[in-house]
Amino acid sequence: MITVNHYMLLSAILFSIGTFGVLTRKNAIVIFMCIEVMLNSVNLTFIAVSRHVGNMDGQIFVFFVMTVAAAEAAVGLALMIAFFRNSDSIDVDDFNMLKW
Amino acid sequence: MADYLLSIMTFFPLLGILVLLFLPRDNGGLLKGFTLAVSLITFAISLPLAFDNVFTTSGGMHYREFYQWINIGDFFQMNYNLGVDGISLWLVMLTTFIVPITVLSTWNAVDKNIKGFMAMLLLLETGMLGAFVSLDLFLFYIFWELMLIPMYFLIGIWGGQNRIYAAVKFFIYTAVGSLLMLVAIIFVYYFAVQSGAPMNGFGIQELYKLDLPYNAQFWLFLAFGFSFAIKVPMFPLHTWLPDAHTEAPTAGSVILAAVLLKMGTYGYVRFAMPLFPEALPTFIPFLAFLSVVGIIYGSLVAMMQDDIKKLVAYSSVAHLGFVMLGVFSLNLQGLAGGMIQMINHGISTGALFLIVGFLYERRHTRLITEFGGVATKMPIFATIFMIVTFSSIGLPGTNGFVGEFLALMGAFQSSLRWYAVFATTGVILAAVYMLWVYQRVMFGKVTNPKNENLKDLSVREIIIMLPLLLFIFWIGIFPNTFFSKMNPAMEQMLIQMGANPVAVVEPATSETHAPAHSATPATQADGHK
Amino acid sequence: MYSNLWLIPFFPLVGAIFNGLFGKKIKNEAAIGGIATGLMFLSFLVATQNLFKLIGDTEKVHELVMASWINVGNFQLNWEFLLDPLSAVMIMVVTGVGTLIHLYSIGYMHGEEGYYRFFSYMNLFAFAMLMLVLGGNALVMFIGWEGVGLCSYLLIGYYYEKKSASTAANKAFIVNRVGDFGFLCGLLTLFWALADKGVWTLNFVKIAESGHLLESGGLLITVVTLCFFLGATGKSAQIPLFTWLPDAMEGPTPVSALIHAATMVTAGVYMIARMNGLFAMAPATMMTIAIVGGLTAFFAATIGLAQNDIKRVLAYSTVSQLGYMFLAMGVGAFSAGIFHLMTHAFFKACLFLGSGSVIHGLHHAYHHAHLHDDPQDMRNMGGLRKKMPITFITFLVSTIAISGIPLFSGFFSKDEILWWSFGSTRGHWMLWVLGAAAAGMTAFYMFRLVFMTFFGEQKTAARAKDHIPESPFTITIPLMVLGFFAVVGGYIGVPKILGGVNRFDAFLAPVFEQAQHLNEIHAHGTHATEYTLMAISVAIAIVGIFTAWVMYIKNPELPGQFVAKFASAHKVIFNKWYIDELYDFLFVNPCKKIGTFLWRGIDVKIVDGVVNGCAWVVKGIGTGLRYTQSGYLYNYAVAMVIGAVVIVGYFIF
Amino acid sequence: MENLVQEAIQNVNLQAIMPSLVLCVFGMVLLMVSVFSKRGSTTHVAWLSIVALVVTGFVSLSGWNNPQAGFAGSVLLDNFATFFSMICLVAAGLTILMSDDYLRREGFPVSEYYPLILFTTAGAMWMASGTDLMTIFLGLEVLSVSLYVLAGFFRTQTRSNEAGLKYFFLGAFSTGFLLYGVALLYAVTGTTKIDGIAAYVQANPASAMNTMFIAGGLLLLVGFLFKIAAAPFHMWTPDVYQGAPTPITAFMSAGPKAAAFAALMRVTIVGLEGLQSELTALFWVLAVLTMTVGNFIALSQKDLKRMLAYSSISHAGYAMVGLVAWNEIGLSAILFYMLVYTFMNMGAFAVLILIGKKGEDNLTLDGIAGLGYKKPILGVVLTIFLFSLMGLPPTAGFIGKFYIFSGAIKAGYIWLAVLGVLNSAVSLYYYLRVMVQMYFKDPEEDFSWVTINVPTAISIIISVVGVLYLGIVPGSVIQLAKLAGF
Repeated sequence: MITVNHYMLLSAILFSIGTFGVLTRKNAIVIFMCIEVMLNSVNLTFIAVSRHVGNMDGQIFVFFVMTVAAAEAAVGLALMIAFFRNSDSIDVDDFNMLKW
Repeated sequence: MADYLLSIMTFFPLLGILVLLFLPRDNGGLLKGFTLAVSLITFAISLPLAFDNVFTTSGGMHYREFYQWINIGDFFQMNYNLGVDGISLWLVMLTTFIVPITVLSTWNAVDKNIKGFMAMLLLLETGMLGAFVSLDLFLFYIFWELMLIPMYFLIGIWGGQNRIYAAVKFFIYTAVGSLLMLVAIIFVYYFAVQSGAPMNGFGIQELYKLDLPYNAQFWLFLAFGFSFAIKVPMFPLHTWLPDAHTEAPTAGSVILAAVLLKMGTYGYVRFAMPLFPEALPTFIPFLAFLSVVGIIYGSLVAMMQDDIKKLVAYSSVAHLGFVMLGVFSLNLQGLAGGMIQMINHGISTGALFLIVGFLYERRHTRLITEFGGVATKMPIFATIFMIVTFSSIGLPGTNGFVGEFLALMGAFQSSLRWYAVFATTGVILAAVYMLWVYQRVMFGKVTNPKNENLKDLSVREIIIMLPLLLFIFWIGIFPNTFFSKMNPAMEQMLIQMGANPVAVVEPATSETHAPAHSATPATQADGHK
Repeated sequence: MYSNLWLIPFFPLVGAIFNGLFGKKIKNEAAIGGIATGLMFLSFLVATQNLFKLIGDTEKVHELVMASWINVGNFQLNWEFLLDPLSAVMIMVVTGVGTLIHLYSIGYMHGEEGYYRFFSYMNLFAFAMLMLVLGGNALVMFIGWEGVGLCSYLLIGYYYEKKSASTAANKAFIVNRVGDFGFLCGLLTLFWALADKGVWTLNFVKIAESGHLLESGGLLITVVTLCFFLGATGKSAQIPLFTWLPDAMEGPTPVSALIHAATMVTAGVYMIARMNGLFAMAPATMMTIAIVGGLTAFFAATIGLAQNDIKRVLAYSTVSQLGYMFLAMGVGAFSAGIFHLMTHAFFKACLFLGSGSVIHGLHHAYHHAHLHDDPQDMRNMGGLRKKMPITFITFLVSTIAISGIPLFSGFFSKDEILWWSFGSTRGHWMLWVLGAAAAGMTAFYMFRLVFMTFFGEQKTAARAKDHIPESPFTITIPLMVLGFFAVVGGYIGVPKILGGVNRFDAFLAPVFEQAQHLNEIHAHGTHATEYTLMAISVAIAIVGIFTAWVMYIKNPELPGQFVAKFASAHKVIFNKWYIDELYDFLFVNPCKKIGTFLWRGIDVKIVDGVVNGCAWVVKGIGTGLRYTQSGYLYNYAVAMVIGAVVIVGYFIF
Repeated sequence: MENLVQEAIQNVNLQAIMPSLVLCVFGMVLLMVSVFSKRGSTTHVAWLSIVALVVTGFVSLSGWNNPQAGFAGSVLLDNFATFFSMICLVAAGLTILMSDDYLRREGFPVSEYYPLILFTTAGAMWMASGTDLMTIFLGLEVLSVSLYVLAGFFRTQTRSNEAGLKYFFLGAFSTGFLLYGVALLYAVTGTTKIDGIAAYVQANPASAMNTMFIAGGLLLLVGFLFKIAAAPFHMWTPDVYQGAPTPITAFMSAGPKAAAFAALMRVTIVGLEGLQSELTALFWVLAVLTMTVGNFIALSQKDLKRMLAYSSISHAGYAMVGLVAWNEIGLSAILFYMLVYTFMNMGAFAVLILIGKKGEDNLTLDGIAGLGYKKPILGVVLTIFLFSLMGLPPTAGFIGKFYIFSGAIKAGYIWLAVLGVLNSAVSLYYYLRVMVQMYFKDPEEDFSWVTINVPTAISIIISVVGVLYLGIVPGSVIQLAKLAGF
């Protein structure tokens, strides 16, 4: 029997994977995808819980999250392209002009 | 006029700045003259205070001004609460008196950005006066911090070689203390609020009546005391002083020595001690010890200085040790000695800094070894320097003696007797370092060819010094002019500090030389003619 | 009735201020000197008038309150004067000798740069000294006390271009300050002790009245009086604070005569006499004073034996004589001490002025011959009696007086002191031995001085020796007047045992009697003892003179052999027992070292080091933290994750 | 079903979102205007944006003392929201005023810039008035996404790109945490409404001890702490502030930060009241850490923008002291402090904008040597802002600090106050260093490129007046803050 706890666990694992990815990957696009994984793990939680407690708030929330993620994707990719135009790289090691 | 006298006096210099800003920046004479006029008018405004006999009969606050300023119900309430009593009276007078002198002293010394300099001086005057007449802790704090800013610029812009270090050190050092005091101020306030005591904003007169538990008093006294000790400065918190003094322009040094340092001692008398009387006995031995160390240490270090200004700076540490010792003896004589010594130090050390300034203007050096035999070239200067030197040493008949003697007398009558014995050695050491430097600078033959063409004091410079000399003797010979107005306030203050203003016991018989006094301030006050 | 008392110090003050402010403009020496001397003389007249009034008065203690000075609570202090027999004697000495020395200075200081300055200081000194002796309370006295110190400083450093002069001035003032430290401590302790008993006063009369409130012989009174005595040793150049006085001879000779012989240095004696009531109550202190006085008399005399500088010999002689006065105070012979103070003022002033006259003459001669020999070195003198007859006679008379030869003033006063030191209830025979030995040595070195200076062959450089003139009359008149008093000044105090009535003693009795009576101080012993002692002391003096004659007239090579034989002893004595070096080693150098250490070591390195160290540490931490900000995205993310994990983890577990 | 829709429509109450609505409409219109404007002419858009802000300001005033709830209780336009809205509007206004000339100087006269600021502001206002985590999240994202663009606005400059990207990645990353926190809270309480959460905890006190609840609450806070730049979530701040266009840096330090504080306060004080003891301990540590990190690192900075970034971190730390106090004084003090900080910090940035050359490479400590002599008025003004940042009377900064620490001391957090003031003592050093350069060093350059333009001057004047007014007669505004607080 798959309970809500399983969903929660799954989403926690997904969230951790996303986080781990953000910390370890160097390619900006991959990092961005990791963040998407994190967001979607949250979505999973919302839906499971929503189903579990029986109200719609969680599902509505998921819509918002998805919308926002889309908007972020647009902005983020645009920023990456701008950066790529200037420095021919989307390696986060090259985002290192500003420091200290 | 009398109703708003303190406000007018305090903010008149600020008004002067507003006008000053619109004067042409290239016309140095006009700027200086205008500032002089402003400071003189401020002095004139303050003069009625000095002649008001109400201080001789009543130790309370006079010339009160009270307006609500910030009133946020149960949050906090600050008032514009001014007043002056016998304790602050002479410090106010000293301030208004010394500022015109410093303005005059800048006549040839300052040629860079005169407008800014004058504005800073006037701003400083407002800050100092405000701090002395504030009866609201919050208001006091504002003026207290306000003084830092102009002084910082005076040192930093118009100072000597190492001015930046000195200015920043001065600023941060003093600010550390005052910020801690701010915490303590806030704490006292909320404590009072919670205890349900009648309050009048941060008004100290109401806070005096507060009955704080010992534990709180202990920490609060520590915070206030620390802040004021930095300003005094007491050993070992004094190291900002030599730097600040050495680097500051003459006018800055004079004001710093004459008035700013008094903020610390005044703070003890007005705030730290009467607000936390129960903690006072715990700290007195410690503070008295530091005062005495300051006296001896300051003197010994002063002795070995090769820079005259530094020497005078360290001598300040010693002089203020006497002030503190007197104040901590918690009796009328000691307090009176401390208070008058504050004025004395303002006059004498102020004069010494002016003197160093005269030398510096002529030779652009302050190293003792550069001089020698100056007396032959500058006889008037030599005479004035001599008088000031002996005033600083505390020769009887000059102001320094009255202060030191009373401070020591107070200490001898209190539990600080043994401290006082050690403090008295300061009398010897003062003579050593002052006379030694005088000898090395003034006496002997002119060995340095650069000293051959030294000009004696100009008329302006003599005019600067004359009022100071006048008060050196006046306080030495007729100190009662000052004491008569201080006594009632000091008696009240001592009662507030939990001490009996009558130091030892009642006179045994009325036949004794001194007129009989009872302990109550009312009858004591009547005793003064 | 005595309301013009204030005029006595007032006149010299006027002179000081006048000459100080306008003297430079006047330029006329006669006017400057005349004003100063004239005002001193006026002061002398007023003093005389008051003295006679007092003699005729049955009430002997008079106070004059001028104004209030310091009023703080119970502490009420006035500007007040006190005239009693003691201060009357003192004002007579000060104004009388003072006037003469002023007169003397008119001629002596002729042509000096800063002539006006000199007279201004001298008048100021007279003012301060008169405040000292007339002061009605301890603080007014202290004004004078420090005031004379100031003037002494100014006058010793009169030739301020000379390094040795300004150094000596500093030394004088600072050593005096050490004494003043004692004075202040004593004063403050006394005030506290009396206030504790309910008497808030520093007034001398009141102190005398309330002295009985304190425990006689108790610790407190002993401490108080010892402190005062420390003050006295400073001002009166006693062991251990005597080293400044010989150096003070850097000042012009009239200064040495007035300040460092006749008046200021006796202030300590006066002060003890003034507070005799308190001192009498403290036997331990009295004993200390007597011993210190005796030792000072003795040791200073030994140093005097070997000095070659004419003024230095006199200086050590002064120290020695002051020792006598302290000896007198210590054994309770107050009036004898004051008596000696007075006679000493006459003959020592005369001696100094005489030496000044000699120096003046030699200086003149050297100047004429363009020589740079030292006009104060006795080895350059000799045979001057013919060149300067008046100087010689007055000098000789005074020398006899100081040597204690009967019929001269010094004999009466010195002998009374010696008698008391033996016979007093507070005396001891060893004190007498010290005194008598010192008397012998005094006679020796004083006559050595006379013989070396005025007798024998003239050792002055040949070119100069014919140009030594006798001094002008402004110099010789004071010499003659003082010489006269050196002879007759003793006759107002001829002891009863010699058939006199000792008017002096009787006059001063109201001041001292009570204390002596209360504390059972009196000299006892048979007349036979007294006669015997007198004879012995005279004999010792004569032996001293004779030895001097043998060594410096009869057999002039003897001193050289003597010195050669006792080279090391001579060296010690010649170098003043190395006291200066000892003090340098014990106090001056350590002070400088400590000062330097406190400054360079403690202040800069530790105290300021902590301050700067704090700043340095804060900045260091900041710089360190700064490098956490690596600029790499994933590092920032790691920080966030760690932060979140730690926060969540902490609160969950 | 019918009823539910009816109810929902009744619950809408557009008045509750009217201010942000107005602003968004204006923003879209202006976006259109800028699309059809001639390239390079931006001034009219700027002024129209100002008009938009003023109109919005008047609209949002309608909520003062007249709380408007809407959207089934997920939006509440109350005094609190209004006060924060005003702060954001002021910040946005000042930003726009100082931007026009700057954009031209830097070669990016692109008028889309202004609508973006308006959207950001709208998002900020949303955050301030949101009472549902959903609304707050939406507001946060509207704000963030616009800000990502603004931070990377100078698309040809690598520095600006880098700032935008760093902000974007870390912002999105923190959003993940925030969302996960919301999800966990939702899992425990079954609601995302703030008062719903509070009610649930009240009904089930044991749930406050629930691991998931605590974890959820804390993760939620991480998102806000990131926005207010509290340590250890502060690390983006210096880089982004340094790289972003200067007016945007100024704006970020004031408007969005204030909004984040608003949301943080609403969430913690109302929603997570059950965790009060844990949260005060947390904020205590974080406040000290934040101000210490900010101040200490600022000591060794040479670049002025970066220095002000660290300073802004430390100021966030001071403001958090109010949260620790968790009493009326402390909380209302945060409102006041945010307003004060808006004036003083934006004023300082405005001066920096004026004295910067193209590319702003001269905005370093050495670059402003002798400024006080060459440009005395700018020098004085910058000095006033710096004194206010230091917290010296008679400037607003002092009153702000006093107010904040009053709250802490009244609540008994003496040591926190002590650490706070010691921190401000440390901060004196780097602010003073600026003044040292301005006044104690001789000018090396003549600053001839500095020209005063009217809008920036207006923004500076407004800031100075604000700083002095709030410093000398702060009473009325403190009253307002008090009314706006909880």
